[in-house]
Amino acid sequence: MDTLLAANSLAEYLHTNGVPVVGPLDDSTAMIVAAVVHVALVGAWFGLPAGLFIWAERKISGRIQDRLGPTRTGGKFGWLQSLADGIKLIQKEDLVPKDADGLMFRLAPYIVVVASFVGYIALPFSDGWAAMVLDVGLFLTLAVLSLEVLGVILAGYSSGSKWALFGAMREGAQMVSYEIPMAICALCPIVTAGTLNLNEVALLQSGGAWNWNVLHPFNFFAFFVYFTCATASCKRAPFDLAEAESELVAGFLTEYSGFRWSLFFLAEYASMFLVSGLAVVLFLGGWDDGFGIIVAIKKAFPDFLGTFIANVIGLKVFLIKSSILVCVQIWVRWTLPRLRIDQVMTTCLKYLIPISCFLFAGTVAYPLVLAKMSGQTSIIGPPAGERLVQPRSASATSRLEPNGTNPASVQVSAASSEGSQP
Amino acid sequence: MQPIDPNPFLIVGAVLFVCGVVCMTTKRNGIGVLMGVELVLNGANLNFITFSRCTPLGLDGQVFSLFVIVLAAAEAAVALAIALNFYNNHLTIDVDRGDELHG
Amino acid sequence: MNTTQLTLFWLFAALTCGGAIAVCVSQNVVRMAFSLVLTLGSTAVLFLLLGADFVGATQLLVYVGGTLVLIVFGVMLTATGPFTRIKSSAAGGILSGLIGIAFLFIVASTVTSVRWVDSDKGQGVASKIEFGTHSKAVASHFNPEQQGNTTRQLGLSFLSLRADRDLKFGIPPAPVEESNTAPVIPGESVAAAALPLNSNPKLSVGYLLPFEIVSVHLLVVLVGAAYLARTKRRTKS
Amino acid sequence: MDSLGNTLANLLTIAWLLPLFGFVVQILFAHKWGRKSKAAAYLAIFCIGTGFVCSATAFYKWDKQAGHLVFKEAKPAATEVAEPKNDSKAEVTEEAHPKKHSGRQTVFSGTFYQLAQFGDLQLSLDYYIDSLTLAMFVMVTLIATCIHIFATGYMSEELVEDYVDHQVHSHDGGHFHRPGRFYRFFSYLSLFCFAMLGLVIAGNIFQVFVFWELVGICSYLLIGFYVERHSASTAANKAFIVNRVGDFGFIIGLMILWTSFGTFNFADQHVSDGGVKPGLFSMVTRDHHGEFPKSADGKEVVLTTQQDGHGAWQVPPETSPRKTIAYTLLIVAGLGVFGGCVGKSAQFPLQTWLPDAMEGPTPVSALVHSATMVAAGVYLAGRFYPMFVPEVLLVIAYVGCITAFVAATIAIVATDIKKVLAYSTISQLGYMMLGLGVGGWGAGLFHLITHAFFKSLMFLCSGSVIAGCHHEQEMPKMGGLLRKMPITALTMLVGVIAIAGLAIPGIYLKFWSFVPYLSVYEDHGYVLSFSGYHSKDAILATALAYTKLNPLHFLLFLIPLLTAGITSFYMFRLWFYTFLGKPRDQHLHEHVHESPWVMTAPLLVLSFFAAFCALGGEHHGSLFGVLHHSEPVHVHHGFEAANSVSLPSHQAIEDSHASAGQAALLAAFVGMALSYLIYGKGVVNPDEIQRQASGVHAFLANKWGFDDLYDVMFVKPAHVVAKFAAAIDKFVFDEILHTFVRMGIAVSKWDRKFDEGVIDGIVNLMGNSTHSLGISLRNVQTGKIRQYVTFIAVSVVTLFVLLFALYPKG
Repeated sequence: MDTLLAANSLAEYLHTNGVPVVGPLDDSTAMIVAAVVHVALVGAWFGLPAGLFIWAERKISGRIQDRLGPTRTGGKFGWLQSLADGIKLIQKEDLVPKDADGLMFRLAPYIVVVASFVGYIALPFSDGWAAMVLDVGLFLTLAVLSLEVLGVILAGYSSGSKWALFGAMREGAQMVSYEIPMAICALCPIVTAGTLNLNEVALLQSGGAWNWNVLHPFNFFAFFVYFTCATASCKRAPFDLAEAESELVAGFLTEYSGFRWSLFFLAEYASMFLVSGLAVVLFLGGWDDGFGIIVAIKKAFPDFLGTFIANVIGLKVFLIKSSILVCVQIWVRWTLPRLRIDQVMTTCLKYLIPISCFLFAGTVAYPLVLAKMSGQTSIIGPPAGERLVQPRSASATSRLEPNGTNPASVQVSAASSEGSQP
Repeated sequence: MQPIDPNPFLIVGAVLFVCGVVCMTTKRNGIGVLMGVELVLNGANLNFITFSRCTPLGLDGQVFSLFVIVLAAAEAAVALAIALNFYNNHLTIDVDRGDELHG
Repeated sequence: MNTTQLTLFWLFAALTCGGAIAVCVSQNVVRMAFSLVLTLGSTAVLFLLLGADFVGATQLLVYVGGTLVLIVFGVMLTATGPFTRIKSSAAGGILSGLIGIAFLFIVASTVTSVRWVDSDKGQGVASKIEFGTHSKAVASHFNPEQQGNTTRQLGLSFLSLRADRDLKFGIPPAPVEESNTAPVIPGESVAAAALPLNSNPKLSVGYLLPFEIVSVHLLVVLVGAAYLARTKRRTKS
Repeated sequence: MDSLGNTLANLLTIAWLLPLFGFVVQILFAHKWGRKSKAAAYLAIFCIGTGFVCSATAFYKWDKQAGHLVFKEAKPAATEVAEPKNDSKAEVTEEAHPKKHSGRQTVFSGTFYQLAQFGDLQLSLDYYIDSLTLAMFVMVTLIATCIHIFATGYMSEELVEDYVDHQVHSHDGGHFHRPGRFYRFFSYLSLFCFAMLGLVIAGNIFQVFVFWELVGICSYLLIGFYVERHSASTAANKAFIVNRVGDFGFIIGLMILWTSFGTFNFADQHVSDGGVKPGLFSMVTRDHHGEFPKSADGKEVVLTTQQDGHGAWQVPPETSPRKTIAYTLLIVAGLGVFGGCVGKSAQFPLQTWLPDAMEGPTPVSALVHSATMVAAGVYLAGRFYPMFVPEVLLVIAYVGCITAFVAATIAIVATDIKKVLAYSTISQLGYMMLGLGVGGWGAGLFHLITHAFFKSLMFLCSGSVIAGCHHEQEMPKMGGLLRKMPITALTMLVGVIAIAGLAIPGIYLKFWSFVPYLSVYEDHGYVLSFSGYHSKDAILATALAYTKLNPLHFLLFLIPLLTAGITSFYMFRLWFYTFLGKPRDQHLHEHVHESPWVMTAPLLVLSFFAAFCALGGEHHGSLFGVLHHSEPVHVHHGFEAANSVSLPSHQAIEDSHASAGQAALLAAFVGMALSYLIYGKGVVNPDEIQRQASGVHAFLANKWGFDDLYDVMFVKPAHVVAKFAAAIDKFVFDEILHTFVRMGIAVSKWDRKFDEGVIDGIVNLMGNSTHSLGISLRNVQTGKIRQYVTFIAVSVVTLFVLLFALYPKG
């Protein structure tokens, strides 16, 4: 049988099968349990990358600048450096400026953190290993990410400081405007896959690198545009107008210190990892290793253990891919100079938006043109729209069959998976 | 499992609606009035969704609420543009100051 | 609705109403804006609870992420000083409060005076759609419509095809089908209904035309707003 | 013959109507062509030129078929030509009529269009074509064409949007500005040509009267062309009013004719029952001795209203009812018609308007006031000749004689070049009248034609001079212009010689054979002279013959003789004054220039005709022959009367021709010599003479005081009467009116009170109530959005409450 780590399916599993000791739980308890479990898991994946990538950034920037970076903390490589920083920040006094609007000032960091935290809700780490397997997954993620702006603006406004206000306005304008091309480019692979369900999008790319969306002629360019916009919406260099020290001191962060300030950083690195993960799921095949190993394992051992192992491998693959993208962001930050605000806006409004619109139109028209020329709507493998009707395993296997899929085999495989259920 | 009782949702929608009206009547700040309008629209949306969930109305409610949301966004854009013009002309956003056309 | 969902509902209903009231009461525009965020966000959650996940996401994206940011920008651009507040008279507040209470009373009484659900026969205006899950649906990564898998149907309705009416979506499976080992899979039902769909003379109309109109309307509004809000010399300075 | 009649009628009709067409087109459309365009002029020239071509063609055709040019045939045949002429007049028909005699039809008449019928009087547009009509047509159209062409040059300064009239001073001292009136001038000219030709071709006296008035109108318009000039407008008024005096007599004549003759037609008419209705000329016939058929008591003239076997008109027998007219009535009718001629031709005592008429543009003076219109009086006298009894002719003769002398004397002292010409015109018209009066029908009309040519020529020359001198008309300022404008001077000289009637006897003229009609008398010796000589000669000869018959009226020969001398004197005075001697105004002299060819070419043409149109005189002259062809019958024999004046016959005129001619020539030479001595050579200073005879000079310069006389006689009394009438108006009628008005005002005051009190009160009450209601309601519109929203909410709540209250269980 399959085990899906999604909260809704877990709850349903607990409800029907029950846990060994207690027996079947009632509906609401099952839901609560599933929710707690997933919040814990995602919370871990929310905190961990922050510390990890802060350390990584220090080391990488050091290397790029021909320095060593932190070396001593925690023995070798200073690998406990970010933990130490965290402890130091927590110890600091919680300052609220006299002119500030206290409530807002205190509230703003939480909005930002919550926004980037909720963003993880639909992100599949491995096949079905997502907090919620939502059919509006990408849509919800983008919506939640767009909430981050509110926190930034509130922070800048409530600080009661010119620098903060200017920084917030700039940052807000930048993030709001970069959301548009980012969303459009994220829609390109969605159109190719034919579903908003991130898990499904990733699943459709599994079974080999040739299935990855990034090889789709339009999605290829969409990927780079998306990555640029993602960097900008994470307030990362070269779009980090917020921390334009030379003119705005630290932008909307000017008045913040200690724990609240660290929350902002937490959120920033978390959202870095989030957008990178999205990029991986949308373009780079998600948890799929380029050689179909995972699919092969699942086919060989369709039982719980085999699937679980395959999913663990997929998880690792996914993390590696995302981390590479995050490191690219770090690399870019320490390589490129900062843009002026007008240059930033020009880049978005005058270039990225038209380009992304063109790419989107191209992605829509591409399968139609193909259908006109060659009978099928995608070059490799049967088109996404047809795959939707198949159960997961069948579609997974159909990846490997060169002759694609026919309804009979679908029914057969569905029946087989049916029968295999106790 | 008992069916959904739409009344609580409808009550919440009513509260939203009434709060929006009250907001429109009390706020002298133009932006505040605009917020009141948004509240009213949300109350209506909540009713739409509720009925689309609890009646054979089906998807119509959701579609209508989608239209309402989109049009509300448009309305907000225009209203803000108007507010900016108002501010340019009166150097304030107090709507009570915009009574040149009173009888 | 199980207890968890009820709790969630009551929690977010309280948040919604509280935010709305805060919007009315608060004098600071920015706080009003924040309360509005709270209200709209909770409303989105209510939508999700009602199984309209696409609408809820849209609410978040368009309202909270777009409209509210716009409003906050408006607040910033029209603020004459830090934390400016335009006080309205207490009398007016009280008066409108009374009016509001009367209004609420009337609406609430209207709502409660209608029997939406006929609980004994299960018939009535409101259909008995229950929360629940289908294992096969989960196995194919599609949430059942009851959990709000409405995206595809919305898209179809925007393409002037009413899936929920013509393809019998959103109707609880008949007991016969319930006992059937091959349960209804939405995708399958799409494939199955595709044939009679083509030969069905009377189909419910969808929303293609309103959709197009709204799109054009949005474009017009974009241009118009840009024109209205363009920087001009102040008449009185 | 009828084909000939139709041809002539058609041709002359075309020639007659073309100017009308031109006039209509110009009046309607010329302003669209712009004030700078000469299109109107070209159109007018085209019309009148085509008219000339048609007339010339008609003349040529008539001459080919009906022309009776060889004098030696005409003279012996006179006696029997008389008869066929007489009954040929009766045979004026539209349908073919068998000819009994070889006598050619010389009169074609018919009806264009019947205007109205009053009892047996019918008013219609007729035509009456004989050689006189043809000659007049050719003359008028030819001169008019030349003058049109001349005017295009002369009036060219009107081709501007903003014409500055230097003779009109606006009150602020500046000159008067107005848009140019080029096309209007030519439209007037066209209208005049139409009227004049209509007058000539007219077939009944009423039609004559109509066009008579029409030419009067044109003359009025053209004299007042520069209407802003006070002198011009007063001159136009004067011309018009004075003409009215004459026309009054004309109308009396018309009435008498109608009452006693019952018709206006000159020629006979065919009535519907196939019979022939006699025309005026047919009713008044004379026997071979020139006696009218009288009634028993001799006071009544019996009208010949019955046709004999072969169409001749005769007195109906005693038994049958006769139509008669009292002899005195005939005299009165003749005098009345002649009164019209006096007015139109500016005869004594109505001659005063013509000099003032020189206020018009010079082409107008040339065309209207010298050549054609003023000659219309003479033409009418000639046309109406059969109706004149000897007593009337005597009056005509004396009037013409006095006019000739008075005008000539005034012309001596006139200094304005155009005024001199104007007075000479009057005097020459007097000559014509004299010629007609003394029985020289041919002589008078002969002089009419010739005078038309040389006088128009001289006027055009003066126009050229005036244009060259920048509108300087005073001769004392001119002088020595011969070098400056030779063509003008020489053509003027031709005209002067023509009018003075100089001649060089005894030139053998074989080489003149190229001139048309001259081949017939190659073998005759001939005197070289210009047209004036022959015509004036003929008149004087007739006058001499007349005085031989009636010694009592010897002045009728002596005064014209003297006048002939005076004429040559003042004409040469004019010429010497203007063209010889040293320039008196150096500044003016420097700016003088010869006129452009459009102005000089007509001069050359006219000078040719002025010189040679009368070639051959009345013996062999082609022109005279043509005129003689339509001479009334009785003129030929003259008239021997015991108790009343008698008229000379052709024979008597022939006898006295030589002596009269020599006397005239002598007088002319004397006049020329005198003026040469005084003005050409300067032997005697004219100013001294003026000082010596200052009284005479003043008297003459005052135009014999006619204007003052009329002022005292008519104008002042008229003013007195007018003042009296005005007083009556003011104090009687106005008072009555004012009382009515006051009553009206009183009534309306009450009405107003009612209106304001009651009606307006009601209306205002409604308005005020509505207004106050609105005022009270406007307070609701506070313009505050929040209040509006509050209202909405409150009203919704109220509605719901009402709903629940009304439908509890709804």
